[in-house]
Amino acid sequence: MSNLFSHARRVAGRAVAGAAALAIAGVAVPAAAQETIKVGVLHSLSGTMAISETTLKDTVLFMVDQQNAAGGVLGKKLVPVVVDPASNWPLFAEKARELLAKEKVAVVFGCWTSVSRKSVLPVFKELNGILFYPVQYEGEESERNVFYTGAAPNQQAIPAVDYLMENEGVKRWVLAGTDYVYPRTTNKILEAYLKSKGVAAEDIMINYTPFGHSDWQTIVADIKKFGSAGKKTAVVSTINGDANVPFYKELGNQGIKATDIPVVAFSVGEEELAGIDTKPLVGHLAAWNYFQSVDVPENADFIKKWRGYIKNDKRVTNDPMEATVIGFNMWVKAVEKAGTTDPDKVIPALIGVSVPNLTGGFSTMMPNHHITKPVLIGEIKDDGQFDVVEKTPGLIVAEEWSPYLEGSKDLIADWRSPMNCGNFNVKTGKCGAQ
Amino acid sequence: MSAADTLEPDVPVEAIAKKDLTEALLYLDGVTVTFDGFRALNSLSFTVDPGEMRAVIGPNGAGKTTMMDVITGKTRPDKGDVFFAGGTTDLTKLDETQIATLGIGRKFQKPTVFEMHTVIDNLRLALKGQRGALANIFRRETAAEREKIDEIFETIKLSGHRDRLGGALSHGQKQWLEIGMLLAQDPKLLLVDEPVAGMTDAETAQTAELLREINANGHSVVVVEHDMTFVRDLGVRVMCLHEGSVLAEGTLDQVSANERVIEVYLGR
Amino acid sequence: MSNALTPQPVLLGRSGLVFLAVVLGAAVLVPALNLLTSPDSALHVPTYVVSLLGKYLTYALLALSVDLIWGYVGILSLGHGAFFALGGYAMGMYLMRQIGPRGVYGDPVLPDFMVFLNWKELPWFWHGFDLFPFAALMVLLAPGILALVFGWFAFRSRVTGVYLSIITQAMTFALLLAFFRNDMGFGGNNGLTDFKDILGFNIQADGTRLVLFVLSALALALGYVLCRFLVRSHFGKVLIAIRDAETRVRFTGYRAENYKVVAFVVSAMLAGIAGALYVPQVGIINPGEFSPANSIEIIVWVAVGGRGTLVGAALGAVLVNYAKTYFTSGLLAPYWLFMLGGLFVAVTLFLPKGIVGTFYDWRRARAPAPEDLAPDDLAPPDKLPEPKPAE
Amino acid sequence: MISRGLPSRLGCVLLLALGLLAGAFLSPGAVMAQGAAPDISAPLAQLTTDKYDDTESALGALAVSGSPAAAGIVAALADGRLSYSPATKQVLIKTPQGGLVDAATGQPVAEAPPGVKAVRVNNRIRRAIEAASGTLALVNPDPAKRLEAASAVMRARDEAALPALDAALAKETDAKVKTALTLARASIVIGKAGVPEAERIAAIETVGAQGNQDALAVLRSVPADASPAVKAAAQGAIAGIERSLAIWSVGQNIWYGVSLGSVLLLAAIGLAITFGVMGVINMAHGEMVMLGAYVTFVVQELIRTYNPALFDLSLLIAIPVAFLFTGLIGVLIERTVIRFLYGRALETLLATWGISLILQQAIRTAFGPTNREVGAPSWMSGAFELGQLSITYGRLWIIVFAMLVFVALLATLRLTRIGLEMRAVTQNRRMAASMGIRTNWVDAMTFGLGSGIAGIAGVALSQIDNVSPNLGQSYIIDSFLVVVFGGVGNLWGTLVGAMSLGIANKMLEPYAGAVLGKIALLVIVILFIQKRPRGLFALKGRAIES
Repeated sequence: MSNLFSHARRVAGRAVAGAAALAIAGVAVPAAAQETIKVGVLHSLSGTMAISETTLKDTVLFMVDQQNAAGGVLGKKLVPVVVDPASNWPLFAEKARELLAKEKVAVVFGCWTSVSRKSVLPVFKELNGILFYPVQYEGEESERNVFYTGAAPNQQAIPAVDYLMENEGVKRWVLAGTDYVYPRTTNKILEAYLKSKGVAAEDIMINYTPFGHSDWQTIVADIKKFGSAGKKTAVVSTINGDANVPFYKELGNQGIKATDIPVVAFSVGEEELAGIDTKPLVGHLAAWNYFQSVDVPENADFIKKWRGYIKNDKRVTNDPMEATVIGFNMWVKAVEKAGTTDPDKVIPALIGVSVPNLTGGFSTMMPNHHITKPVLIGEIKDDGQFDVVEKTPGLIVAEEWSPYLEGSKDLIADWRSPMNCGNFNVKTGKCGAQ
Repeated sequence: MSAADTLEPDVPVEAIAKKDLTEALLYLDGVTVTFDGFRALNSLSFTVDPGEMRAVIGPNGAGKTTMMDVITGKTRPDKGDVFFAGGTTDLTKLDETQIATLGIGRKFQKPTVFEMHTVIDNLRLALKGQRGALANIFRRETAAEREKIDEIFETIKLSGHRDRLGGALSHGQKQWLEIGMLLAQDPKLLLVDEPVAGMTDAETAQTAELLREINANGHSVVVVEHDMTFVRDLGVRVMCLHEGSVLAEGTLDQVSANERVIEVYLGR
Repeated sequence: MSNALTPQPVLLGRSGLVFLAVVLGAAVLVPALNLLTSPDSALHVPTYVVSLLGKYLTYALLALSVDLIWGYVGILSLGHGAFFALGGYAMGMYLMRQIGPRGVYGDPVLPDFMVFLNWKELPWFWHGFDLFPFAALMVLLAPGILALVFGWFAFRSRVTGVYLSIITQAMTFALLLAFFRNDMGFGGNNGLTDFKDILGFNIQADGTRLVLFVLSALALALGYVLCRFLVRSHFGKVLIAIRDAETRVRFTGYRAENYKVVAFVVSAMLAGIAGALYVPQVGIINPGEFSPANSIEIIVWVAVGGRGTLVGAALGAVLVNYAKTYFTSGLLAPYWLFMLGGLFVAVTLFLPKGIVGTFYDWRRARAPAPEDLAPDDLAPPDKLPEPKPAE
Repeated sequence: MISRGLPSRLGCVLLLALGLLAGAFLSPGAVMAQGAAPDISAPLAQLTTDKYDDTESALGALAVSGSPAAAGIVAALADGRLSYSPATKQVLIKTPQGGLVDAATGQPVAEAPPGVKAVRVNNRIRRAIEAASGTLALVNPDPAKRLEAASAVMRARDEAALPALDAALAKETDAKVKTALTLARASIVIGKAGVPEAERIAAIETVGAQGNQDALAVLRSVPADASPAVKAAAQGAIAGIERSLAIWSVGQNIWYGVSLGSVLLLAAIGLAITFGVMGVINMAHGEMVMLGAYVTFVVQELIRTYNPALFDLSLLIAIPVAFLFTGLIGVLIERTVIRFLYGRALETLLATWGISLILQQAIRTAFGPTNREVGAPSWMSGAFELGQLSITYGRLWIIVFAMLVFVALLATLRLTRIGLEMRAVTQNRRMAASMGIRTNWVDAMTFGLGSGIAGIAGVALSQIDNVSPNLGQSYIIDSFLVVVFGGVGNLWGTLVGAMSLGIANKMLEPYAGAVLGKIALLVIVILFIQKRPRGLFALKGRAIES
């Protein structure tokens, strides 16, 4: 059977490769002629996550294009290998295995949801690959083979809550999220944080909804009711993906204005807003490490080149794209530093690498495999962009293990020698958290 | 709708002649069935004696098929009693499978055989015996069963078609196969719905012969049929249904001489 | 014995023997080629291909289980993925417990996802899963009992055809929502992952992968023999009779619902076994497996291969999944949904009996006595009788 | 702020109000011409620091400055027309006509200095602006504006507005506005320190009589150090409101249920034709809905490009376009695929599933995977109050629309020739054919009708959900459940099914939560089907058994 298979695969592969070579002769043939480095792209191009991940695939291709134009890496051209895990989590693992074992890529940029990352994690550990994960997430993880360029909760959620407390005088909190691990963890952290700031339990309302929840009437009415207790109320939204559009539409329809009950979201960026009429939403907030509207030359330059590459001068940019860009540049720099793409050399070389981010500063890869980031709070404008109303003065280092969670408050990660550990327990002094 | 809802406990069972109830194989009294306001059976009462063959005629919509549905448990009557085997069993409380196991076999108007099974498998499936699901996983055919099947093949004259698929048979052959399947069940009472529809004259005559033979072997038979020639061939007591109740009963000549029957059949 | 007079139908037809030879041959050949050839050899089967093939084989077993009830009883379950997922979860729970103190938080008992959500103790339904025999039992019982309860209610109430399909879909959808809930204690959306050991063997070791592959092949072979035995038995004849004329079966004195329940439970258990073998090979079980779309895809595999043929179901599962693997990589990635969609349309229009069913037709057409072939390889009629919607 | 004397405060506010009025009608130059203006250079300087705290205090200072220019500046800030030059510390107002005016001098500025930046506004500043301009608008000649201002003041509950309120109350002649002003005044009084007990209790009664959620919020703001009598009065009023709100909340849940039900009805009703009447398990039904939503998007884009004035009519225009487009696609699918599969319902499932994948990917290729924005016309935005129910226009129109579609479909099937032929063909194809009905044509039309209806459902759903390639997938299971629950082949069953599922869902949700509520509902439907295997409205009859 396998004989037959591999044969069929070879034959079909040759046919397809031939056709492809003809089709894009300009790129494929010369690239194959010299030595190359393969770069894996593991983002869903179909299924429910395509909505978010397709842009990141394009971003990686854009970066590869730029890098090749600048002479490649170590004098070799980069060749992207794109696979479609189709929003199917086991398929993520299969495709990761294919990229590492069959295609032998030097690095993989990919994943969006936590579950897809969890799914590929064992594969990267087993086959010693490098994964750059570009999305804000719940933390509680630090792995040797993964580099997290999105925000940990303390690089997004906590500064946002601080902003609302200080600037808007919010005393009462609705923590609304989609029922999965990122909102659950973030809300656990926020709940502990708010309580540590003296917020009473009855002033916190926590609500979870399923993925793709589309009928928000009851919950928005509940929020309205919760907000009528005579204290300034805000909603902290970890609502994910598709559910946001109906949620914001309902907010707008029920007349909840940002001046009454502001909503601060951690998963709503420029791409998501592109699908909504934002006029009723002006003033609602989002916390990210990047906004398209950030007015610095690096960003303007990036947007211009990106739009040129994608041939669409309206295409928006967003935070996970910036994280992808940072990750890509860090990898390039680390490879140049190590002089090889061998993961065992590149992984240690990545620590301490510092590259410009798109908000006018530098981000550095820390020993916990997370990067330093500024935190920006933006208010939604009527053109679907964000008005940056607050930016942390300095860079914030990620707390991969939250001090506000019972299980992880004693853990730290440091992938430098001699510790070399992602979950070192400072109490027991042992790696492996025991 | 459960049987308990529709069964009226107040029906004075005592009022019914004891003789009828205890001696009849099948006993229907005051059976009424309504569909969306349409009364398919209207207080239908009659009895079938053990060993009797009875023909039922009547125009379309007279309630013949509904009557069979009620007897075989497919349709629950709104009211009325249906008893079997000398009043020992209330059929309105049983479902199709229980009634079939009691010994009432039914042939449908449209011949219904298992089209993807061979003729012999059709008979094997119908053969009286183990019906439990788990037990049938390891069931093996016995010599007695094989003999019985051979016997039925003789009766229905399909020996040459043993290994053909049921669906490959001609219309008439299917009718016979279905009768053969009834025989395999060895029922006390056979309900046969329009067995000769679509048959040639020769086949019709053969079918009449077949039914008489079955009856002679001690099975009671109720035949619903339009074909008067066939009914005459059977030479049995005839019951004419109209608008859900018995219009006339007697020999075919008596019934066909009945003015109301003539009116019903010809008057419209 | 009666067998001496007229032979009982053979247990395995010609295609069955070929099928078993291929599956068992692969069980020997693939590991041999993996271990004995050098990685540069053209014959070498890399380990990741072994895992991939192992995954296909579990899908094939799943397809077989669907074919048993769809092809032979006419029950179109749009929720069979639920049984597969339950078997997978039972195995996943065992594997989670095997992690022991090696989780990131080092809790000796609680899985990581419970630790960071501040769970203090193991929920009651997690007890016992540290023992493999118990977990193995649950692989059978969890899907089996769900199928028994669901089937018992549905078949006794004579929910058939489209109605049944829709409520099976509702069932798996309800389970999907339930398992997504973090409060259920099954890890929510992230599911169960990052497994370390199975029965003391490192789950990522090449040897373990080979053994799992061989086990999947054996399970498929045994599953095939079991299904084949069932559909050839008197029990199986009743099943087919139910598929073609359920009312007739009832009037013949069989409790059709009991037959359906038994077939449904057996099928669910087979699906559960497939799920249990699938999880260690792909390394994750997540509520996504309950999604109705997954269940519909299983139906498609069976249809492509040819329903009511068993062999076809397995073949369809492997072919469609191979196509999926192939087309989701490289240049064709953006277009693979067009191909998959086009395949379904083409198969229903041009190969209504699927690949194997069409092959049987072709062979039958060449045979001198057409009817004589029928009993050996039962292909379903062109159209299955279905209850018409009320008018 | 409170320390300021009443009379001077009143004067300031009135002046400011006049100024604002003037600013609205006269050019800034004219305002300036009135002469001797107080010095506002300090607050203007604060506006150039780019700090919210400064902006807020500048706003406060401007409001009490008595400067006639202040009003123009506040209005400009509200409209986002205020900017400053970090270099020259000059504050500039952009006039609605597009010119530039120096805020300090009122003189037109020919050319903006380099590096000019907008004065930034966030929620806090917006609230401050709202409170100030609310106070100022209390003397607006238009009663409607005054009513709006009164409620703005009530929401802001700024004690500083009290004198202005009193003054406005004294002059107010319009009864409705007067009530609103009284209420606004009472709302402020309740939370204000040092109010006599009797006055506070009277205020509590006034607010309590309101009986709504806003009143609750106000009543809960009674200061902690209030006298026991005041607290008791507040508690009593709160309890009373909560009781009445509890009753209203039942009504609210029913309304939400009907609203959800009408969405389900819209999603399912096309399926009631293709699945219920024709027996085709159309898994691509959701994609027809999705196509309808994309048609709406395209129509809106065209209108935005070529004739923005028609925007409010865009949905009305999209309805027939979506119907025809998806109907045509439906006919195409029927002619090329479905017609070969009649009588093989379960196989139509496979083919249409394939079609749905193709359609999804086609849209993804053509429009990209991200959401597309479909705007709401003005008549679908906002909400109104009915008793304590807040009814949003969007939902209301969707309910009305669903009912209209239902009635139109019912009428089509009952009253038109094609409807008669459809019923004839589905009941007895051969008989219909022998009577000269072109069954092929009727099949195509029926499928087209079902698809077209799905398309116009998409027009409505584009208003409340994502317009993305995945839109259809989220409705397909619910749609099938509705049709099966209601009874296949019965439009009334679909109506009742959709409404009962919608209402049951919304009644369960407050107790069980969104997820468990949905699970409970699925289980209920599964159990219900056991009880009635043919759905709610199955026709009884002598089933013709074969």
